[in-house]
Amino acid sequence: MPSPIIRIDNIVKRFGPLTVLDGLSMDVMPGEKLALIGPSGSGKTTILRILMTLESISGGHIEVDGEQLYHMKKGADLVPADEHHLHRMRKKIGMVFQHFNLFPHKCVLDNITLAPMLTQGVARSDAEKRAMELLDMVGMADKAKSVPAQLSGGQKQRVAIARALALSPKIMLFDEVTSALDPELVEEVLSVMKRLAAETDMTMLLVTHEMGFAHDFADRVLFFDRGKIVEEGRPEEIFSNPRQERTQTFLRKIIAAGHRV
Amino acid sequence: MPSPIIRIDNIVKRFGPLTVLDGLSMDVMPGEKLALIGPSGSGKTTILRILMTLESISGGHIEVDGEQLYHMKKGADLVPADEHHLHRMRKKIGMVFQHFNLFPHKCVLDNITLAPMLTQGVARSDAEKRAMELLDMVGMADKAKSVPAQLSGGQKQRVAIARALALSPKIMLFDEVTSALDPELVEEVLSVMKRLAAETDMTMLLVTHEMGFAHDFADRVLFFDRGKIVEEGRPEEIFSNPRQERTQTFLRKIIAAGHRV
Amino acid sequence: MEWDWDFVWQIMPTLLEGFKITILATILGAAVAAVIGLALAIARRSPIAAVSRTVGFVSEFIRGTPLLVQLYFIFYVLPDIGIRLSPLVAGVIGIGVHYATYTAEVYRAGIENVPRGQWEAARAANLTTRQAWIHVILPQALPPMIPALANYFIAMFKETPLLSAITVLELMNQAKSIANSNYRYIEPMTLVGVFFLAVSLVSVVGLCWLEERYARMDD
Amino acid sequence: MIDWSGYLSLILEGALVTLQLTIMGSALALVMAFLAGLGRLSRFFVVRALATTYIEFFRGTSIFVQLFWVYFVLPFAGLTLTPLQAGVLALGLNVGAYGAEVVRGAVKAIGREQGEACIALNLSRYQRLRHVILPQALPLMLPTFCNNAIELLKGTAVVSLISLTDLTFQAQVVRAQTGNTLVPFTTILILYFVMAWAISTAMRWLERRMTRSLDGVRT
Amino acid sequence: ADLEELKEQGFARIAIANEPPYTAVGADGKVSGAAPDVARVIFERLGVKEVVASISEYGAMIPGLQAGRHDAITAGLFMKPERCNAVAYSEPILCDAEAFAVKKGNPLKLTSYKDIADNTNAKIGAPGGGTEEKLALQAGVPRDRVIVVPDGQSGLKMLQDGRIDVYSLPVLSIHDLLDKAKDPNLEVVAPVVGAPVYCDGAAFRKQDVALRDAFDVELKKLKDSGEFAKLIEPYGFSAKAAMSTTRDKQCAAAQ
Ligand SMILES: Nc1ncnc2c1ncn2[C@@H]1O[C@H](COP(=O)(O)OP(=O)(O)OP(=O)(O)O)[C@@H](O)[C@H]1O
Ligand SMILES: Nc1ncnc2c1ncn2[C@@H]1O[C@H](COP(=O)(O)OP(=O)(O)OP(=O)(O)O)[C@@H](O)[C@H]1O
Ligand SMILES: [Mg+2]
Ligand SMILES: [Mg+2]
Repeated sequence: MPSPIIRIDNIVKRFGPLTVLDGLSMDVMPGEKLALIGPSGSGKTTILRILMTLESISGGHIEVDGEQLYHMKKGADLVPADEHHLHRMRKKIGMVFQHFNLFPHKCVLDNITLAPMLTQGVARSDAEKRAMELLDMVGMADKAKSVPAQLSGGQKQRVAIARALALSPKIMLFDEVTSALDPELVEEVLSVMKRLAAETDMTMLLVTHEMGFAHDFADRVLFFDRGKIVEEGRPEEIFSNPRQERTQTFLRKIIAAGHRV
Repeated sequence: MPSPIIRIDNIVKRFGPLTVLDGLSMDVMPGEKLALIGPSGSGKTTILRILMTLESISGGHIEVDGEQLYHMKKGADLVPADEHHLHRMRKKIGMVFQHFNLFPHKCVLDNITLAPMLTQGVARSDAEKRAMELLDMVGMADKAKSVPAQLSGGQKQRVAIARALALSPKIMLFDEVTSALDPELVEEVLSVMKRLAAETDMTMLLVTHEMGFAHDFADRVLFFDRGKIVEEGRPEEIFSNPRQERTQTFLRKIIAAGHRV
Repeated sequence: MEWDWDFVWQIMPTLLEGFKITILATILGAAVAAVIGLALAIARRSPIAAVSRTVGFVSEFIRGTPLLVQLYFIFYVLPDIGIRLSPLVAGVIGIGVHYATYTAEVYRAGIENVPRGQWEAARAANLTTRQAWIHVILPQALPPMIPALANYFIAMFKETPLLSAITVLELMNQAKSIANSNYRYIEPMTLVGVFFLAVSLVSVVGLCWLEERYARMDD
Repeated sequence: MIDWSGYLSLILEGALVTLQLTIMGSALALVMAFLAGLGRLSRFFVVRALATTYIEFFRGTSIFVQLFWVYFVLPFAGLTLTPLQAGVLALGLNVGAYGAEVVRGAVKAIGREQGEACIALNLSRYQRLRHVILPQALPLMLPTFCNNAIELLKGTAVVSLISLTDLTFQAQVVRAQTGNTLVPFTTILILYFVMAWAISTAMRWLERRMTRSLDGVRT
Repeated sequence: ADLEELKEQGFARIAIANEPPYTAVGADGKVSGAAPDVARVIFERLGVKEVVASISEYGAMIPGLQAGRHDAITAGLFMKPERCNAVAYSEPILCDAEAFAVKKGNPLKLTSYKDIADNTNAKIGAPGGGTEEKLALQAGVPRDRVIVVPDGQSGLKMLQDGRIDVYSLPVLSIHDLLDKAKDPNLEVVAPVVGAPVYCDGAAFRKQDVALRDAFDVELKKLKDSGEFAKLIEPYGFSAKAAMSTTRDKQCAAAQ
């Protein structure tokens, strides 16, 4: 049996007096597709941001692909990671944000080629070839020369996905990638992601409020509440037969609000 | 048979070169609950804003409660309405906005009492008594002294509804009152509105992307596209058996995106 | 030329005398700038194009030309058309009007920063334009403006030395007069620098406090 | 009979000096603004402290005091500058300190989100700044830089007080030689305004060019 | 700077005032006037081909000289004991008595600095750091009635506008100002009663005594040859007055 690609061990995260993650532990296997659900403020975004090294951690350890993420070996000791170590670890991980965060001053193509050229030393022609393949995959090849301002939200998000893929990370993180989109535009992004999930063996972690999508996408669903994993299991189990009271109320409210499960 | 409380006759609205409403006509009967649905940019918000006199019109006529809205009689002629006429007409209409637009420098109670005291000369004690009744109705009586910044989105929206009701308008306009809310908070607002719809004989116009809610709430649903009404009918008809191709695609997409109908 | 402490103590009372005038000129100038600035901001929003354009142009002109030259004008040219102001009054008006063109921009930004939704909510609540201004817009627009206004008043304080050109005996002028009659520039000029730095450091702290206190309220 | 054309050409010579001061001062200010503005955002405490000290000192004391210091006190430390150098140095350092805050503000305004996208793409600190943050921050800085340049232009009038033969100074000379106040002062007011107008026109043009591709960006 | 350095660089930097007839700036920008003319001739004879004049406030001249901004001051900066301590003066060049400009008919009847001190309503204008300011203060005029005026035109204007009652400058300066103003409502009181006749000299840095001495030698030759008179008398100055006194007398005068 392969060993986990992500090992999260007793992580604590505090913002000032507020403890957001409270001794969280979880493992992710290579190639697994994980959906993180749960009420607002439960720490779903925070755990993704910690994996992307956008936050620091207040306690605990994380191992990614066999190496410590926030620590490194110095002789026999484990010391806090320096910028160089983080830089190396970030190669393994990509992230897509709720608000796309495209670079508004660069065209779609340049948004995608920038990082490979700068961080991996890929030649422009190669980077552009690969970018066009990715754009083709997300159905955006014809917009390669547009700037983000000329795109709809759904199109922006598809470009953002292509941009993250261009670095070929082993792990992809998606944080509510559809919640800033008009309802009509949600589908185009979800269909891209479903294809992606089916076709690659990348490890994927997804935070979403779209229960239907979580259901179709994930191998395993984690239900978060107040910085803890309250329940986890296969989507069929969680959605049709939640064991915990908290999970049940949450799903009931979501359904009442008109979301399909 | 009673005569319509709103008569919209061949309305044209342009923003510069863009024609947003293109010869729109519709009637609303007193006490009717109307849901306006349709794709983004189709002019739903615009028609509500025109009724609230937040926009001017480029052509056509509107009659509200037997009087011209944007015109007034001067001798025998119809001339454009002046501020005084608009002020009088606005008494009949209230509106709740997508982003609540509460007054951030005033507490919940003052938000509600401000307009009755200033525009109807209601005494403070009476205004406050009525405000507390309304807050009670929307389940917010315990927050009367909070300022908006201390409230969640759903709570803000419930206060905004109470504020609009405080002026006892004959017609209430709701523009996507839940779309700025977290999914978990949507329900509390919708339940308030369902009660409201059931209990009063106010005329209500509602723009929404929540098809399920539109279904439960409305007597009649209007489907907008490109500044025209493409289809209208009872919710059962529209949602289960749309006749127009455009309506069908729209509903299909919405369903695919995970919204219940 | 070395630093002479005795000389420092000897000139201190004279400098303090000048410092008082500097402070007085700043406070009066700030008052003028605050009031005229609001008037300019409102005039610029006037629906009458002739008014808003003229006010716009005059503001641009005042803002694009040096205060020093304007002061000369007020002090030496205006008497030709029968307006004779005392040096301090001329200085306060000059510096006040000059800075009013800046505060007018602050007022304008503050007013425009109130979200459009607030105007619309006021409309929907059927308030009159006047009621909307008084009860909804200004109470929200004013507090966030305070730090920016204070900033300009500090800038104004630093420009008071210009008043020496029109014979106001403020701090800089006193220092120059001391320097001239003793042929020593180091001590008086350094002390003036220290005075200015001290006041600005204090005001930076004050400004931080104001900024915190009047941080934007949000919906 | 007064030889007006001769005296007006004297004033124009002054305009040339003013222009020189403005251009060279702006260049120095620009360099200082970026050095100190980015310095304040540095990871290293020493760099931050240095930048902060520079900014607070030059914003804290008046341009006047700085000018007198550079002109009269620096020579005792063995550094004698020509009046032009002294003027450029004082104006450039002064306006640069204000510009530094603009740079810092604009870089911060580009916001965490863009920075985080860069981290997720594994760009280095320098790459983030060079390829993502600055290209977006620059257009944000331009309007304020334009104001700063105009402030600097107006500040040049102050250098007449250290005997630099700029526009204002030449006007004073012409006034003394001809006994006429109105003509030279009106002339220079117009000249200053024309220069200010030219600056803002040029900046607007630049801004339009730089933001063309960013039109309608939603944030 | 010593003479050799000046010769080498080919010019001397002199400070002048913006005050006709001590200095004049032509419409072509050329600096003339009694003081720079004399300096120019003498420096030329010393082998320094040119003088570069920069116009300066009175108050800024001595600090400027000390700070090494000028090699000499030739500006009608009158010799006074404190100044003699601060700088090294040449022998006298331009002498002049003090004068008042007042409103026609001298309504306050002011003829001396003492009169101004005694009349509590009288305000006097004078250049900052100049002789007249000193004289007024010494005569007991309180600080707030001695208005520091930035330049001659401003002083005249303030007198016309009634902001001051007297404007005090050397006789020739006042005459020059009034000639230009052509204002029939003003008149001159000259010389001021009890005010000494002052003479200026070229002022050098204390450590540049050698340069000063060289300057003196040429100045003496100029005076003896009669060229001196030809240089300064067209501007209204009296060569005889300058030649009948010495630096030592002037520097001691007020003590
Ligand atoms: N930078 C921060 N400073 C302080 N508190 C923060 C910060 N970021 C997040 N938090 C807090 O941490 C808690 C968890 O936030 P997080 O964004 O992870 O929740 P979430 O599960 O993603 O919620 P949502 O569904 O609303 O996105 C919240 O209470 C939030 O207010
Ligand atoms: N102030 C305005 N200036 C210019 N165009 C406007 C303005 N307000 C609205 N529009 C345009 O009018 C059209 C209709 O807008 P409207 O807001 O009524 O659509 P909507 O049906 O409410 O859409 P949504 O579901 O996205 O809210 C859109 O194309 C919009 O861009
Ligand atoms: Mg989140
Ligand atoms: Mg809308």
